[in-house]
Amino acid sequence: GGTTNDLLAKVKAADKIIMSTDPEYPPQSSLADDGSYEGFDIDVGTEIAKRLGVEIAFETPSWEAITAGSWSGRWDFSVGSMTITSDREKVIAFTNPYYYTPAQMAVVPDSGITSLDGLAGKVICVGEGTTYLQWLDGTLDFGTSSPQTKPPTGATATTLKSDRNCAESWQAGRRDFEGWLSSVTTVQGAIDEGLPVMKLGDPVFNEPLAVAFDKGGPSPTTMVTEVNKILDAMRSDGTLKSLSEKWFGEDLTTKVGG
Amino acid sequence: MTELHDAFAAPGALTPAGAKPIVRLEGLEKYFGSNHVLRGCTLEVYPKETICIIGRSGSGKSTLLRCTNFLEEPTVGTIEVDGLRVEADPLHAWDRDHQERIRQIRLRAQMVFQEFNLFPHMTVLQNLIEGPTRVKGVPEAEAVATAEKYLDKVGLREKRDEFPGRLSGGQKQRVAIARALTMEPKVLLFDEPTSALDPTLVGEVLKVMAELAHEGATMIVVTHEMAFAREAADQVYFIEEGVFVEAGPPDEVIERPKDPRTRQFLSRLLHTV
Amino acid sequence: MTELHDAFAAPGALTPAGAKPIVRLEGLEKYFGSNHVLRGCTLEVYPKETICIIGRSGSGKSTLLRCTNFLEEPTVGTIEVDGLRVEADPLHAWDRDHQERIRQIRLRAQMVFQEFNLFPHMTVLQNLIEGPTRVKGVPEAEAVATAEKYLDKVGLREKRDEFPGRLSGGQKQRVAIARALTMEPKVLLFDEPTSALDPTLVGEVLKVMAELAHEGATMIVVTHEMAFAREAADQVYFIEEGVFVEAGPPDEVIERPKDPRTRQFLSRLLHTV
Amino acid sequence: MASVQASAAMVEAVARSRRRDQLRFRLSFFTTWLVLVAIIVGGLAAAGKIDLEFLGRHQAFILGGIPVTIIVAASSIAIAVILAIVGALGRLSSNPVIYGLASFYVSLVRGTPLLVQILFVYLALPQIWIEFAKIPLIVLGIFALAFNYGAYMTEIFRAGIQAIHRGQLEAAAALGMTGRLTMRRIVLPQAIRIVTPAIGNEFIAMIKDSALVSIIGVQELLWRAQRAGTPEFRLLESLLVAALVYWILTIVFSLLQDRLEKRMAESDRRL
Amino acid sequence: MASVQASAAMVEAVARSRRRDQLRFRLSFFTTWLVLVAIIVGGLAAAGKIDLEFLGRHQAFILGGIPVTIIVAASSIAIAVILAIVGALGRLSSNPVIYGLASFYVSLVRGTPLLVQILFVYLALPQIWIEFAKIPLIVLGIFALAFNYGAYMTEIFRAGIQAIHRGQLEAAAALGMTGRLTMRRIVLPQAIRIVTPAIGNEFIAMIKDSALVSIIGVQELLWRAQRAGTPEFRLLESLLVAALVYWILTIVFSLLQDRLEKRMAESDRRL
Ligand SMILES: Nc1ncnc2c1ncn2[C@@H]1O[C@H](COP(=O)(O)OP(=O)(O)OP(=O)(O)O)[C@@H](O)[C@H]1O
Ligand SMILES: Nc1ncnc2c1ncn2[C@@H]1O[C@H](COP(=O)(O)OP(=O)(O)OP(=O)(O)O)[C@@H](O)[C@H]1O
Ligand SMILES: [Mg+2]
Ligand SMILES: [Mg+2]
Repeated sequence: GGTTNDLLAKVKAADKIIMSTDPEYPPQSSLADDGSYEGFDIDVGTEIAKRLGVEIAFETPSWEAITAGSWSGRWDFSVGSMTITSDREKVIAFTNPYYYTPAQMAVVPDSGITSLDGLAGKVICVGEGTTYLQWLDGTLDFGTSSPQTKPPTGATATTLKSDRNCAESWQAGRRDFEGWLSSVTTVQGAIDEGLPVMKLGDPVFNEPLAVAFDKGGPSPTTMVTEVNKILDAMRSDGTLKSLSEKWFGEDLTTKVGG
Repeated sequence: MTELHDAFAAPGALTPAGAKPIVRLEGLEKYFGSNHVLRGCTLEVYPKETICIIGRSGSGKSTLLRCTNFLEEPTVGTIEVDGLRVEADPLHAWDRDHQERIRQIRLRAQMVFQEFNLFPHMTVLQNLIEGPTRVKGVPEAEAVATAEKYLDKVGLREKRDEFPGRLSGGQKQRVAIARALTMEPKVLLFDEPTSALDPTLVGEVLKVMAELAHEGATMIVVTHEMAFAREAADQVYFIEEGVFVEAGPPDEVIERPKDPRTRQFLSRLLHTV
Repeated sequence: MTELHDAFAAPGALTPAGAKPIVRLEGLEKYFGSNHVLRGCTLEVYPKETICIIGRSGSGKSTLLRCTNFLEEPTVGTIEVDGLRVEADPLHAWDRDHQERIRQIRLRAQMVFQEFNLFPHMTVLQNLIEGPTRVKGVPEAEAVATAEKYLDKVGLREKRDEFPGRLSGGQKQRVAIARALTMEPKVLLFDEPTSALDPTLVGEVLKVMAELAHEGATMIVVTHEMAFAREAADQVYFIEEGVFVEAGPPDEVIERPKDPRTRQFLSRLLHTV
Repeated sequence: MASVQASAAMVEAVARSRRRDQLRFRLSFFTTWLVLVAIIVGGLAAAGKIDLEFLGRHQAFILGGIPVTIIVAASSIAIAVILAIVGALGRLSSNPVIYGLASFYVSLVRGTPLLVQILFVYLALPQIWIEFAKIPLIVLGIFALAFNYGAYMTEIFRAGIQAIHRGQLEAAAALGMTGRLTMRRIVLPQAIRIVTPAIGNEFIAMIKDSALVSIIGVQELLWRAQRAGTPEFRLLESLLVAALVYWILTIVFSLLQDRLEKRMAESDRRL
Repeated sequence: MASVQASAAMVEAVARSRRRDQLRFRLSFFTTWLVLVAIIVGGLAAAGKIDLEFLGRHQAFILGGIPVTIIVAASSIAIAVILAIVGALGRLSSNPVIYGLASFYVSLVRGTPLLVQILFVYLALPQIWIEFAKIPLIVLGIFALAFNYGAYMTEIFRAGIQAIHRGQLEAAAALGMTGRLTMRRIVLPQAIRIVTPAIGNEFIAMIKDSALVSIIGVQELLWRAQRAGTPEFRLLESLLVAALVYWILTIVFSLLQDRLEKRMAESDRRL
């Protein structure tokens, strides 16, 4: 058919929606042993496609490609645990949050650091292009609200390719940084794998994570409305909660704390 | 080149009185930048004549020969080969028309190089038919027949399907001569054809060249081989700093040079220690 | 090499009767793999003699010369230079002791190459003092004095601080001769020293070599220059397929060769067309 | 005669001694390699970096990237060769616009990181024409790599063409051949022969550089290794597996190339 | 005399015409480049990819990576040259163990992706000896790059040494020089001259490859571009800025290299 400038119409016409996912992040997205994708984000995306009445397909660009800006119609949406920020909202259209993850500060067990203030003036490692980096820079802004906690005074950030590389650096014996800030699920994963990682106090803030569409392509306005409806339905019929419990062992789909 | 099959004749003896020159270089001047290499060279070659050009290194011998078939564009002067007259035209050297006339001159005046310059990726036969078929549009069968005729002449029929890399230097140069002959030109240009050869292989090439001269080929030969010049040349030109200093039959120029510069050159060349 | 400064004397005339040879090659055999290149060559050179070795391409001339200073390890045979005797020992060619004896031979028998092989990154003077200072341990001042003496001899004193790239071929070869002389060897080996030269530059090199011969240097010269052999050699050896076929004074071997192979070679070389 | 016998015996002895030396050399050489490999493997094992269970689980998935890597590398090189020939002719053109285009291509591509070029092809091209977005990922990756290598190989081909002896051009001109005919019949056939070993080297380099298309999600070796390793915090381990595979691929293709070159050298001996 | 005057006039006319042709060529050439640059910039601007406000905010931070990039590239090349000389001597050694070590080094490094090597140096070395963990990041990055380039340059130096005319070795041997003395006085001085242009090329390549140490957090150009671009989903944009800087650096150093080579060629004319 002819060119349409509405994303929802386009997806319906193609009878297929393409979701970008980087299967490097269990339990949100990872590779099953048979090479298929599995995880919370995968299940949520699949459910959204089902309720839209279209097929789902996956594209697997790296985080770099996703953060590059315009997605050029290579994929239609991201169910990738993406945090809503006002910076991103300039180029990305977000739905309402579908779940919230706490951001957890971590240190090496034998570091002697016992509180967030202990990281004052120290170096903290975060993944490239994450909201954790913006929090440390003091520029994190969720649009509607900003996190209440403040980063340790004088702390500086260093970045590695992925959050996980920070823990691997500690595992290797390197101590280029004292702190590591990531999602609580990732930190817990590292602890479970036996890496030299220790949670430092309570989560520092809660991130609202949403489904994302490109503002640079066909207009996503009707699509956002439609998916918001679907998310609301999934929330009220308990689908979201059960998926969260399946993958995280707890319900992260409602906002807790600040 | 059908003249080749005329009866044997002494060089020069074939030039009838009052014949018209087949090659005529008039007032050739050549500058490389500001280096004045040829200073007004004039030369006439009659059909079936063999001309030898001698002179020291850097005197302009190669430049003169290369200007004759426009491998170098002369700065000033006229070149005429078999009635086709081309003016030096360095300002318009890249004009279509001028280029085409140059190509016609080259077909009439085939060159044999010091370094043979056979095409290494082609067999001997392919080397020989490349020009006739691709440039002159001769049908392949005919080109092969001509090529074989001239391979016979240089005594290398059996090397037909060999690659040049497998030939000795002397054989390579004989193939190069056959390649030039296969184009059936009006005049052959030789630029020190034996200088890159092992001394013991020089003879076989000179022998072929002498045969050609005797059979009536028109040839201009730049060489240091005085024995050949003595034996095969009708005229010997001695060039010094881009000027013909002395010219005449070999038994005059080589045996009894008049000009002191010719004398000095010859004594050095024959290095009578 | 102080003999160089003896009074002028005709070559050979300096060899006293009953003198002992200064170079002796005995039963030299050389295989390259299974290619039998030298087949029992024996040669004696007396002090102040000049020996010329002639033969066609591939006959083993260079190999013979290169075996003399062990640039090639001979397969079988003995080499003696100025009393130092070294057996061919290809099985232990890399033993320290053998290597050291070879070095000693090389100091006594200096080689001049066809391609000059000057060191391009050093000036003429540096080329000349490199060997004496670094190998023989001569103090630099002394080496410079010796170098200048021999530069004078080859007539290139003024090129002292030039780089080789700025010299003509003839000048390069004369510097190479001076470099060999500066090592003050017992015998000089020349491998076609004029073959890489422009014909007009051959004379200046042969002149230097002839002077050395006349002044009593001991020399073994591989060459195609019959005029030089005639003029300067005491003995001429004709080699064919690794065997000395004929030897004797030049006016016998060159002018009246006995062996048909020598005759054929000479007629080809002088290419009487 | 005695001497002939003696020397024949000596030739035999020399040949035998040379064979023995060669054998000893090869033995020592291989021993050295074995020891080095053992040190690396042993060192890693001792440091507890090699978890066989992890490797067993992911091995099939990671190794499944090998054909993808080879297909990507081979196709990119093939396209790059075509780009390079065109580029080289452009770089040798006397037409300033053609020369300018070719130089710009070479300068731009050689002046910027491959990573950026890949992202650019992936994300920026569709903004020029949306249909580009429909090109399959692997084709896009191949195109990006070919575009990059084409520029480097342009210079290889240019050098190859310029390495043709001037005498060849003069001989062709003297036969009356036009520039175009000379290029087609004399220069290019010889130039291609000259650059063939270089193309082999580029192919081997490409095998490793093809790892960069993992960024846009082409599921070749490195992409698979990363996806297998990162979730379990075993990136180093899976990277080592990938490195080992790359190394083996490189060695295998180098050996193939050596053999090809030897065969070519042999056929060149005819030339 | 008339002819001499005529020909002098012709020389003058030819020279004038050649100058005019050259000028016209250069003009067309530069115009071509200008048009191409305009197309790219215009295209990006039209596609809304260039946000001056964003660039203005981050420009100083990104450009601050230039000195880091240059320092990393220059130091790595300097160390790589030393590794390469040692490696080349090893590759030419007749001692099988030394030859084996050198070959292993070259094969291993050239057979695996640089990315993997950098991560290996970063993550694996401290497990061998914990003190390695104390090496500053930038030093580590330089070492990893030097280790990699050293292997490639080993082959360049080896080729350079082997390019020395055999006659030079024979002349040295004939003078009675030992192998070691020949290497030091005759071969290496000439080989270094031969490989100097290649070292220049490697330096220029290194400028771009040094981008890879961004992976371990060395704050050079690419790292800074990523750090500036990713939070706002403007990576492509900041990468284009980085690419432009890399391109300019490459062009500047290429020009420097050309000039150096010309100067060397001139001094070689003395040789
Ligand atoms: N392509 C060129 N560009 C500039 N100068 C040239 C060129 N070809 C020749 N020359 C110069 O022209 C002069 C004459 O050279 P030419 O090659 O004609 O001499 P020649 O007599 O053939 O010498 P030889 O015996 O060494 O071949 C020399 O000074 C040379 O440097
Ligand atoms: N290094 C080598 N390896 C193998 N074979 C060689 C080697 N050097 C020479 N030969 C062979 O030894 C034979 C004699 O060669 P040599 O160079 O001694 O001849 P020559 O008389 O000096 O010839 P020319 O006049 O061409 O210099 C030839 O068949 C040659 O192929
Ligand atoms: Mg010439
Ligand atoms: Mg020889």
